[in-house]
Amino acid sequence: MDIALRQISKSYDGRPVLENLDLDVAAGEFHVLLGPSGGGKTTMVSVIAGLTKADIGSVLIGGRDVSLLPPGRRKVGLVFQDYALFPHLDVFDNIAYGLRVRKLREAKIAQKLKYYLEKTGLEKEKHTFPHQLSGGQKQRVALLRTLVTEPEVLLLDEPMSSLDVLTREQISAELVNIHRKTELTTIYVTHNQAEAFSLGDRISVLHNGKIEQIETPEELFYHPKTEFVARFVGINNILKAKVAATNRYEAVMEINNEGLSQAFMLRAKNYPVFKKGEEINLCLHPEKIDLSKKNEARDNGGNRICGKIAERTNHGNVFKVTIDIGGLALHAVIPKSLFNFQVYEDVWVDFAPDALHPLCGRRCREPEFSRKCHNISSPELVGVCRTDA
Amino acid sequence: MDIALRQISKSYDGRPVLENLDLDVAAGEFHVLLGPSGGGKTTMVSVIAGLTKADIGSVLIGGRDVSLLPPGRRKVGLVFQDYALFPHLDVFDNIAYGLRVRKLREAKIAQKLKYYLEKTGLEKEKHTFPHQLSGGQKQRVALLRTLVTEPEVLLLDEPMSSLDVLTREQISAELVNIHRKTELTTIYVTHNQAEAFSLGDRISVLHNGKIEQIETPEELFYHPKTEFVARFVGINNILKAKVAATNRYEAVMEINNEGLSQAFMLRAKNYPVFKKGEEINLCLHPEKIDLSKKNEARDNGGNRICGKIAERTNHGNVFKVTIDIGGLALHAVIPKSLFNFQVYEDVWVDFAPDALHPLCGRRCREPEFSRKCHNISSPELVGVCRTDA
Amino acid sequence: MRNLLFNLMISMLSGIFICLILFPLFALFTATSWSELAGQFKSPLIVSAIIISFQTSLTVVLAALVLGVPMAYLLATKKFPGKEILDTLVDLPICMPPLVVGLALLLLLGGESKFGAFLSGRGVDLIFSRPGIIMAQLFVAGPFLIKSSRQAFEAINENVTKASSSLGASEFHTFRKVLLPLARNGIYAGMVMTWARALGEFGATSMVAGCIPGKTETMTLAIFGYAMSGEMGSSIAIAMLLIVFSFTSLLVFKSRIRKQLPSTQRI
Amino acid sequence: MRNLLFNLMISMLSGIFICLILFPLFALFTATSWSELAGQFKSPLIVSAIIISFQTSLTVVLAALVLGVPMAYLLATKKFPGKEILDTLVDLPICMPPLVVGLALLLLLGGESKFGAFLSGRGVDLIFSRPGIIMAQLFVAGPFLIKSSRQAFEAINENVTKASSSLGASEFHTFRKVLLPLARNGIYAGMVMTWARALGEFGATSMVAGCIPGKTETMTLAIFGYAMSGEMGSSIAIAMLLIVFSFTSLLVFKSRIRKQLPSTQRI
Repeated sequence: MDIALRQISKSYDGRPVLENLDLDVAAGEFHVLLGPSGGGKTTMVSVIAGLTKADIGSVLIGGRDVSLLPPGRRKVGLVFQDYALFPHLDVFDNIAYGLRVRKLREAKIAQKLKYYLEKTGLEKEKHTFPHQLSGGQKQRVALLRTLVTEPEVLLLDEPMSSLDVLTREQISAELVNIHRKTELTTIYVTHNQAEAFSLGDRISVLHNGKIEQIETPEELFYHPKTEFVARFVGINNILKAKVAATNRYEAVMEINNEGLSQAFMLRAKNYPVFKKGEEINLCLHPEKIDLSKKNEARDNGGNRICGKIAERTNHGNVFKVTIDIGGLALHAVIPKSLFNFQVYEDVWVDFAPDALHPLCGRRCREPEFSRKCHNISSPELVGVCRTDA
Repeated sequence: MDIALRQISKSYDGRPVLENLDLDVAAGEFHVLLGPSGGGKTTMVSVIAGLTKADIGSVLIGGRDVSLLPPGRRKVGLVFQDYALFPHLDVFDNIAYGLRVRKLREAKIAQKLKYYLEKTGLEKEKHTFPHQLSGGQKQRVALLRTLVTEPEVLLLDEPMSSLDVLTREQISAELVNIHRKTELTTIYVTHNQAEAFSLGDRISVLHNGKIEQIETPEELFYHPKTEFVARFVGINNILKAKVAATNRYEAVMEINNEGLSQAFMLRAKNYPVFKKGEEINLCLHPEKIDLSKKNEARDNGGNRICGKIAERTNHGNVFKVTIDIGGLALHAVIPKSLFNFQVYEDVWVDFAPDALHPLCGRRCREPEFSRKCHNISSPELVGVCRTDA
Repeated sequence: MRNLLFNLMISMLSGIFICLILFPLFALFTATSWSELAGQFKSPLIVSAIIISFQTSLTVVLAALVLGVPMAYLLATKKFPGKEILDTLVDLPICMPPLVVGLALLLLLGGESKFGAFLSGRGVDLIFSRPGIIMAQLFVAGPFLIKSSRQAFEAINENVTKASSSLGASEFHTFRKVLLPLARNGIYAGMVMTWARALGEFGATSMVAGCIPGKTETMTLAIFGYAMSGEMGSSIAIAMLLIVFSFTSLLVFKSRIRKQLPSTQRI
Repeated sequence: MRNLLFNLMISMLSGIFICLILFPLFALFTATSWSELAGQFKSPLIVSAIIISFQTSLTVVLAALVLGVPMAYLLATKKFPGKEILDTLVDLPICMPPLVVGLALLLLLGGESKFGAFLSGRGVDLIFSRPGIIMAQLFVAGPFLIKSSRQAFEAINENVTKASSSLGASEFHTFRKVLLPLARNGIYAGMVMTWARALGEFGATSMVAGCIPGKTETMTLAIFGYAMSGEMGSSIAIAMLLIVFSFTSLLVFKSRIRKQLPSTQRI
């Protein structure tokens, strides 16, 4: 069943938590709602489940307006962040709860649960109580308790935030499996961008009660639309730029971040909407930066600026490197095998013009006709923007 | 000041939390204590700070046994996970607390705090109360409150666990800076391996009250000693092996994990301690695995086995791929640019013999003489272990 | 040294208070011999006082249960206009001197008031009768049950209630199958407190009961009566029985509270 | 439909209890006219009862503060053998019928006991005197202050205390600069409760006071005395004054409790 939110707003004590939210989740989609804590994610899920009434707006499930239905009649399954298992009931009774509410015969319930308990490996635990279970087991019981009632829509509110890394990977794989088999429309809430990228068919980024971007993980990662989204997915290089010149393929940008001792020029891909003199924010993926030794003459036809390595931290098989470009701190992620520099060494910083992504929403989408012309560097602009000072 | 723990044990209600702990932290070291929740990390820090009495064992700071000193006389600064700011005091009074206890004159305190507050950008907040501060600001106040008392040792108990990703990076950079300037011996507690790798000079892994490994981040990441450490740092390929044959450089291992339909052979680097018939666990870094199309004939002289891609999940610029090797799930991390396969496609799985790391502690350290002979594949063993079935 | 001094000071001051509690209890327990004590319980008047006390106090517990648990549920889970006022009203009896409660009931039900005259004209005499005692004790002791049950309801993780309703349960079903079982220990503790308070109630009861031996004289009234008329032996006997009850109920209450903690702190 | 029925049921049962509280109060407030009421407060005996009540109850609050806060600190922060017993002992007066407390004090301090005779031989008469009343009220009302202060101490984040000691503060310094300020609202609330309880105390006081008008007759004793002798006007006047006090203290208590919550939930 598809889910649609239309103009949902909700305030608590006059403080707006959700503002004019619109969202469409297709039937069978695994949709991730990503955002920092306190951004309104739980309220949004609660509104869909019917546990919180929106001030205005409506919720449609399968095209039917359910805004006025009580939670139990919306066919929405909800798994809570803290699992919310019934502490006085054992695993069997917890899972059977929703079926007993529906007045199923006990024989039918026993038969149904036997199948599910065996499949999830909870057979042995069926007479244990929630406080005796591990985090992963609680999670499984909470999920099963909802799934046996055969909801049409599944809402998962930060289901893995209190699990350790190892259990997290397991549960994550189980969720993917369940989704693949049942094809339940799922909304998964998280503040963890890694989870969002690995699970979501599409991701909505919720910030201060507003959805800043709805996109596939791929698009979100490489084409964030706002500064917040860029930073939240880990692109911490935000450049304040002004369009200095354009031609068909490229635009020359004057970079003028606060703290920069001297403005410098960079070449970026041109978009039809760029106007000369316009101010724009660019983001630069730390992975798209190459470093080379100052004494190596190399020209890849892209942007080349000089900087000094300010800091280097260890992250598994990569280094995160901070490079000082005349007062601007640029962050790069460099595989350990390619890093043969010293801290405080002067280096060349290289990146292609299309590594710079403008943060200006949908209007900066690459137009159809230019999709294939990456990495074409136009010689006519070269003189303008080299800053190999 | 260096810190030494000698044979520390501690139980709560008969349940051992720390067992026979020994730890040496050098003066000026940034030491990370890494482990899952409930592993005894907080208790260990508490014992060093003197807030918890160990059942047996002693704590030495700068060579002096402080086991019997009260917390205030150990010159240990402790930053709590929940910050533990004094809720009834404003920022200034919170930071001044330790100085007032030491009966410094108010004029001196004001002068000292002015310097610190300006440096940390908390000047504007000096008359606000803790509940009005953001998480990052609370963290800074808690840190400053401890630092102004000029401790000889700094203990940080999960200082960033309640901060969001963006603030975390900031605070992390500030911590590194502070440590660089003051050269304070620091013990940093965390359950987050990424933090541990980026911050630590050395890392201790604490599990069920015991230290499983103390090592530099580099060593810990590439040479875990136990299965727990391997899994905890993200190496989720653990192979149960039996030594089938050895020569000077290499050992042939028979892999026999549970669930495997048929045992198969792999070549690994030989260590002098390997005996034929010995059972051993091997771990295989997911990043050290290459995939290639089944129809491409390629031979890199290493291990090559065939498998089927079972699953692929999206993680920023890499895919995590699960490959089914006759019932054994092997995990690989493949850069997106190198991944041109379909799920359920048959592929070749390639990795070098020295990508397999034995989990048998210090005795499996590579001996001096063989340090330089990576990637040498001995032809005499080739016939034994190819399993290109 | 300073820590030692501080701890000594703290212990000393606490000790004085403990003495204040222990000395009178000691005096009470040594005032009479065990055999003399046993003999007292043969007096039919004393036995009837015990029976009346139990009848009234147990009825009070039952009434408090039926009327108080719904009130506790209302206060713990609902939002409605005037909730603040209702909340204060329910707490008022805990702060109000019981004697004043008794006086108010006397004025309401006595023959001189219109309501009292109306009732008495229809043959219903609430004053100087057991129903009057029950009303007085319910007024004074009922709020303890409400308070304890309410805290128990409030301690239940809100998401558990939400989970129940999102699984399709009606409000009544959730109340019966989730909230009542989880609040059980709190409700029991409240019942014990209410019972102990009703059993030991004196101020309100003394006003409306009229001390008719064998009819409305409860244990506390009997203690007062015997003490005032100098029959200390009887007075002490009943008092010691009351202490045994109140001490037992305190222990039950404490063990319930302790049992309750893990169950509410469980996920 | 079922939800509606359930809610109706709940509201109805709650309503009955509210009526039980409201009707007697209404009867009390309409029993006399305001002018008649004002006239009552000209009687010197009534004025003296008010003064005696205030003297004794305020002394009780002071004594409870000095003796109770250390006890609360002890119970909230320390572990020691026998803590369980101490804890039960402190709660006992809350469950014990006040009348029994009065009887016990009477037996301890009365002329017939050895301790009483010893004191009286030295010219110290605690029975039928204000010090006796104070002891009785302290016994009954003191535990409320201990309970409230203790909860306030326990609500303080343990790490805050640990932070203070790791910053070098002595236990006394931590108590004075961190624990007392943070528990302040809880201690105030306890003081108000203790005061209200002491002011309205009747059972214990009636045993040890001896009702000597102008010397030991407190407000509650006066209410009882006047009501028993049929002087309802005087009785009602004092009762209404008591209600005003207890209602005020309840409101103060509630607002303190509410204020306290954010301060302890702050990090």
